[in-house]
Amino acid sequence: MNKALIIEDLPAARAWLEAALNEAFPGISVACTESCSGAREWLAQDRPDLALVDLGLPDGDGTALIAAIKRAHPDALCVVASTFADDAHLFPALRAGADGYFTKDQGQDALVRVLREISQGKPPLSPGIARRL
Amino acid sequence: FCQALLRVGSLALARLHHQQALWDQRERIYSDLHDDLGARLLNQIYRARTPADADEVRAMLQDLRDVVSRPAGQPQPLSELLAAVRSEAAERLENAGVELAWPPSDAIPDVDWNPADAANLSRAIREALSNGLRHAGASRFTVAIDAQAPDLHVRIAHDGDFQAPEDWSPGRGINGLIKRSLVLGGQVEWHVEGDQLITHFHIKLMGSTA
Amino acid sequence: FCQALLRVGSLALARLHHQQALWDQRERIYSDLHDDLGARLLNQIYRARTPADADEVRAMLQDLRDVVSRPAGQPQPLSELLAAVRSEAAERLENAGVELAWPPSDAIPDVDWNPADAANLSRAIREALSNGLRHAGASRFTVAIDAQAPDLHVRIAHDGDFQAPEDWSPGRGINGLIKRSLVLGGQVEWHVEGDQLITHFHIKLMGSTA
Ligand SMILES: Nc1ncnc2c1ncn2[C@@H]1O[C@H](COP(=O)(O)OP(=O)(O)OP(=O)(O)O)[C@@H](O)[C@H]1O
Ligand SMILES: Nc1ncnc2c1ncn2[C@@H]1O[C@H](COP(=O)(O)OP(=O)(O)OP(=O)(O)O)[C@@H](O)[C@H]1O
Ligand SMILES: [K+]
Ligand SMILES: [Mg+2]
Ligand SMILES: [Mg+2]
Ligand SMILES: [Mg+2]
Repeated sequence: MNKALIIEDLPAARAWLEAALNEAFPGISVACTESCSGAREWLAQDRPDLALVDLGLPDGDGTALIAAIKRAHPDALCVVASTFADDAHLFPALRAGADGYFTKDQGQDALVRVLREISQGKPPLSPGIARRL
Repeated sequence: FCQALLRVGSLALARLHHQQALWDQRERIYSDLHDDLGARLLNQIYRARTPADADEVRAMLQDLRDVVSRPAGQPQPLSELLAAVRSEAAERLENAGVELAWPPSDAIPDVDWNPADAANLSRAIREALSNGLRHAGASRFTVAIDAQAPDLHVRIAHDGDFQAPEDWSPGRGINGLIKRSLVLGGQVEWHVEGDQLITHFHIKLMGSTA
Repeated sequence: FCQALLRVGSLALARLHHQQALWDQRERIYSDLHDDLGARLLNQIYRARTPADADEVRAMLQDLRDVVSRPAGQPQPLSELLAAVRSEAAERLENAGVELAWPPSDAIPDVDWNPADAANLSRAIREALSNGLRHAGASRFTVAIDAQAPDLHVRIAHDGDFQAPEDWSPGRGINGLIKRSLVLGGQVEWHVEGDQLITHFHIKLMGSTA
């Protein structure tokens, strides 16, 4: 896990995700963007090993980005970080090709664990979500 | 006669369209509220000074999620509802650094709960956990479910520092638990067993429809 | 033919009733949410450590009230909407120990705003006040309304410590203000005048329908 892209418009959530990434993968390089258009620009230049995608972005729905990321970089891991985890949010994201889904209200430790499990090949899902699948 | 029918039919259709437009509008306002309130609550979680403070806000976010996730009035099997309650509890307590034991229960009978009942039960259990965390500083919870028609028992035990239930002054939380239990066809009761505080819901297995 | 009509008419009626029932259920859950989440938010207000923290939670509570209590789909005269926004602002700022000047404006033209627009405007002004309180530590706000068809200007000025707007990093709040202003047919813009920060909404007097 060398390079991660965070796509998230809420600054506090961005900081929280970035801190967890740094703790889970010391030395990882993290890029941040707060919109779909920003993400598209970045993805045109570079490829992430891991993308953390918020669904509610100011210029659109992150679900559409997931498909775009998976198309351009099929082996990049694409994981949703969302506020809500109801079926209406979860299933479209998984259908679009998301490799995982977790909610953003977890403690730092819980998130670090979820992120570490990604690199061990475990599907990155909050427990409540894993149960429903 | 045909004329009259035609009038009735097209009136009904017009009203349907009108209602639909109003609902769509309301739907948009609601979804905007969710996103916005959701983001604000997240901010508060990140800013919280203690795990208990963070948990309090997390419980609020769960209340909000409840509404988002059961929008269309779909009934839900009780077993599924209890599994959801369990995983929510597991996640919350893990985040607060508190242990949870939830021994497997005998098979849950195959009954469906309507969304209002489901929300009542989830929120009652959510509040019981909040109280144990916040007021007793519990380090461990045990939840036992006993589902045998026509009754459903949910027993939540926790350790920590607490006064005898007779000495509490009930607030919104306790009053809400009493009200919700009543709506679910039963009652809630608190007592002490050894060093444990027990919150015991004794309600109808069928929810309010029984 | 009559048979067919009868079928269409009664189908439309049945669908209407079905929708109505789903919607009623949803509204019940919302009003419950309002009571429950509302009470939790109130508790947070009492427990807040600073007036700015308390105000932050008060703003969430208002968002919730706004949505749940605004009658479904009723348009509202703009003058009434602005009066409600004003008294909410007066109450919040008084609670935070901050002054508010809101000079009377020329007569507000008699136009109706739909609930979605009304929610957008109230919430935009609410957020502008939150930002001034939280980020600048403002001690005084002045709100000036100028309503002359086809435009509505809302200018919110406050003092305090702030950086130049070019140097802000926009978050949920600023992005929301931009989005809401766009929906209301206009834009929002920030600038400094002397020691005051001005948030200037320039939108359509008619709301989004203009
Ligand atoms: N599980 C518990 N352990 C210890 N004390 C409790 C417990 N549950 C309730 N109490 C006591 O009862 C009081 C009332 O509880 P209640 O839930 O009604 O209000 P609250 O938790 O103080 O506020 P809120 O309205 O946010 O729930 C608490 O303040 C506390 O003193
Ligand atoms: N009225 C203001 N006075 C001073 N600084 C402001 C003002 N409005 C915005 N800012 C600056 O712009 C930043 C972004 O504001 P924004 O409302 O988008 O996010 P926030 O208030 O930090 O968080 P939230 O998402 O809860 O609103 C603020 O953190 C602050 O630095
Ligand atoms: K989201
Ligand atoms: Mg977002
Ligand atoms: Mg309580
Ligand atoms: Mg703000």
